[in-house]
Amino acid sequence: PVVVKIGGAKAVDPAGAVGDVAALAADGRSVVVVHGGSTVVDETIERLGMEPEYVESASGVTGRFTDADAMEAFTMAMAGKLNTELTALFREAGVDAVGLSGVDGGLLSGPRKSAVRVVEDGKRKIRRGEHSGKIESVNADLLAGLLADGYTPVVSPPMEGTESDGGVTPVNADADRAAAAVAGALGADLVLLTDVAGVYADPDDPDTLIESAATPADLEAIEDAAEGFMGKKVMAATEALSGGSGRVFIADANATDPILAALDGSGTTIEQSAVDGTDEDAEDAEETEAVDA
Amino acid sequence: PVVVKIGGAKAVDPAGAVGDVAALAADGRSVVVVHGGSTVVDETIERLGMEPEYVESASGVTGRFTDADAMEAFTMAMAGKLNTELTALFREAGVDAVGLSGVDGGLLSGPRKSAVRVVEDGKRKIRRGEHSGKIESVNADLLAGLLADGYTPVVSPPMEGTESDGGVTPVNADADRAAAAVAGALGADLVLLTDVAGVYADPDDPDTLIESAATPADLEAIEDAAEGFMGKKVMAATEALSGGSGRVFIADANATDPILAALDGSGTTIEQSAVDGTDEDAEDAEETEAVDA
Amino acid sequence: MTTDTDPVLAEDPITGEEIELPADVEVGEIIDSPVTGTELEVISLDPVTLEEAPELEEDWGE
Amino acid sequence: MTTDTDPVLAEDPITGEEIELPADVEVGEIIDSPVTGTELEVISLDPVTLEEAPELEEDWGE
Repeated sequence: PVVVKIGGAKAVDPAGAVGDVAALAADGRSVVVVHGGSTVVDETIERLGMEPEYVESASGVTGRFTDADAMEAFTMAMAGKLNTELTALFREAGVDAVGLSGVDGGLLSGPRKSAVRVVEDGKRKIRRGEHSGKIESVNADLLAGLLADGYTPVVSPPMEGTESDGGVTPVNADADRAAAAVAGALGADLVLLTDVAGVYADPDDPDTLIESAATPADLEAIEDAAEGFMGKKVMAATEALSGGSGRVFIADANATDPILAALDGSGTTIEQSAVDGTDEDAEDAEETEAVDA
Repeated sequence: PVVVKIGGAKAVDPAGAVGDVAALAADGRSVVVVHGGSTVVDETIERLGMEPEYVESASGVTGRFTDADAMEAFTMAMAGKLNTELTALFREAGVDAVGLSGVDGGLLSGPRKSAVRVVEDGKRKIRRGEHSGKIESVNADLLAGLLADGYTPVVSPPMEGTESDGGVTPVNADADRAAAAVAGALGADLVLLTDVAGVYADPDDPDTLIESAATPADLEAIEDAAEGFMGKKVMAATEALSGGSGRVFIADANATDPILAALDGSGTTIEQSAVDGTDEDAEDAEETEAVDA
Repeated sequence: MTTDTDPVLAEDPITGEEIELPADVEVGEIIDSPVTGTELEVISLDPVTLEEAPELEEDWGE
Repeated sequence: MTTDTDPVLAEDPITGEEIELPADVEVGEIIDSPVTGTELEVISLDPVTLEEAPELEEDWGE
């Protein structure tokens, strides 16, 4: 199977992606779609009369602070609006899509993190009441069963957050890392569609597109080149490969036939060998992930 | 399997139902849960700064007019908030729940109705831009596959609305009738939990609870006795039985162990024989359904 | 110059005859054709257009 | 009568010694224990309570 991560940006217009998934499915290639949608979450929070809250983490990354109200809005926007509308869009294109959030069947599960370290006005703080989590398990059997029956799962956060007291509650999770976890668990190739053609050695120079990475050294070059948003994509790629994915494609969501083009190597392709043979396991790989502010 | 319809009223507090489903699942009895949630839909519409719109139909029934904005809010509240939170609640109780809306895998599908006949200030009118539909097909295989793998599907509207031009869009559908369609398709017993103990010959006299109906004549008595809200339940029961369900229980959601009690006959039980042998097919049965204003 | 009280005239889409609509007619209103008795839907008022009203089953949702 | 500028005193949960907190200390703030250097979290200011700050990996969502 192949896992395809599409954006969830303003008015998800994945027309290109929908057509490609329909083509792949028609070719008998099983596909799992994973989508995000942070802009639609922000809009929903605002439409509900609240303010989206972003905080800066100790390492300089800006992330959403998801309190209980934001989490409710998140679930409405992501699992409700976006997942359902996208599933209908795929079905309209003849793809037998089944929408699932990470809560369904414990598809994406892990411990809830109810506290985060932030920096506010120069002060280091711990903010409590956070609703996010770390994906530690994927229900690959649920996906395999649906794929075997000819369905195309359309997956999105929230994930299933487990509390220390045995509680279960929907929590926020990054869609790129969710796609990586799914690709790893299925041993599937991963296509990460984004709004640029791939990873550039020098983001300001279009001629420096890095076409592929096959060795740990190549990967490191990519990690150094990837800034901010792209850094998150590269981190997800590394997690997918370390988790068992064979190959990760980072490519342009706005190209014609974006998924087919990506699979043809139009963007940046990172091979399993880029993480193989490294003695660092996935965790270390993550720590070396210096994400530049 | 057994299909259980629980309410979706204010802060769905189906504690009793969750425990019962866990007990049934532990006993190896496969269960499909169907839920509604019109009050939460109204709240969501209001929180989004809009007004829920209800209109009166030609036959005097009051129903929601679901325009595009209301449909978006409906999907957020039902498929997003309620379905996800309820699935998490079941999972917390040890039930391997998988949340699905009727769009997923075309679970509940049928033609969209984009116009409705209403009466406004005494004038008969046609209101266009409606998003509701009539469930004409149930993907029983999807449910059977999940049940066979030990999952408990938690199903809710919206349904998959098909447009004349081949379009597919999520549309509103009544949760009682959705549960009836699922029970019919699976040939399963149906438990309709509601806020009274069952159908009363005289709703004002608690001693007139109708315990069971086994003949068309019994059913007719029930149909005559059922007013307004209960009329809708009885209509759903008839549809379930005509669709292939063996038995329908209408019982009190607030009893202790409401589902187990219902299966034990605590409320009103309607047997398959109440619709068997009648020469009217399902449609006629619907027309004789005079729902009193 | 048409005043408010002037009757609204429309063409019966089935018989082609001219029908007088109530002055307070609204878009979406159902009018019974005086000639054939068929239910007609006021599709628009500018220009005034009538069409046969569709049969519609009641399928209320949540 | 404590004035705004009075130092806020708290007990180091690990060593039990008294620590002076900055006047503008806030709930949730992380304070480095002057004695052990351990990171301490200001759990509350009324009464003033400190606890060892938890290790927290960064797992941002959408």
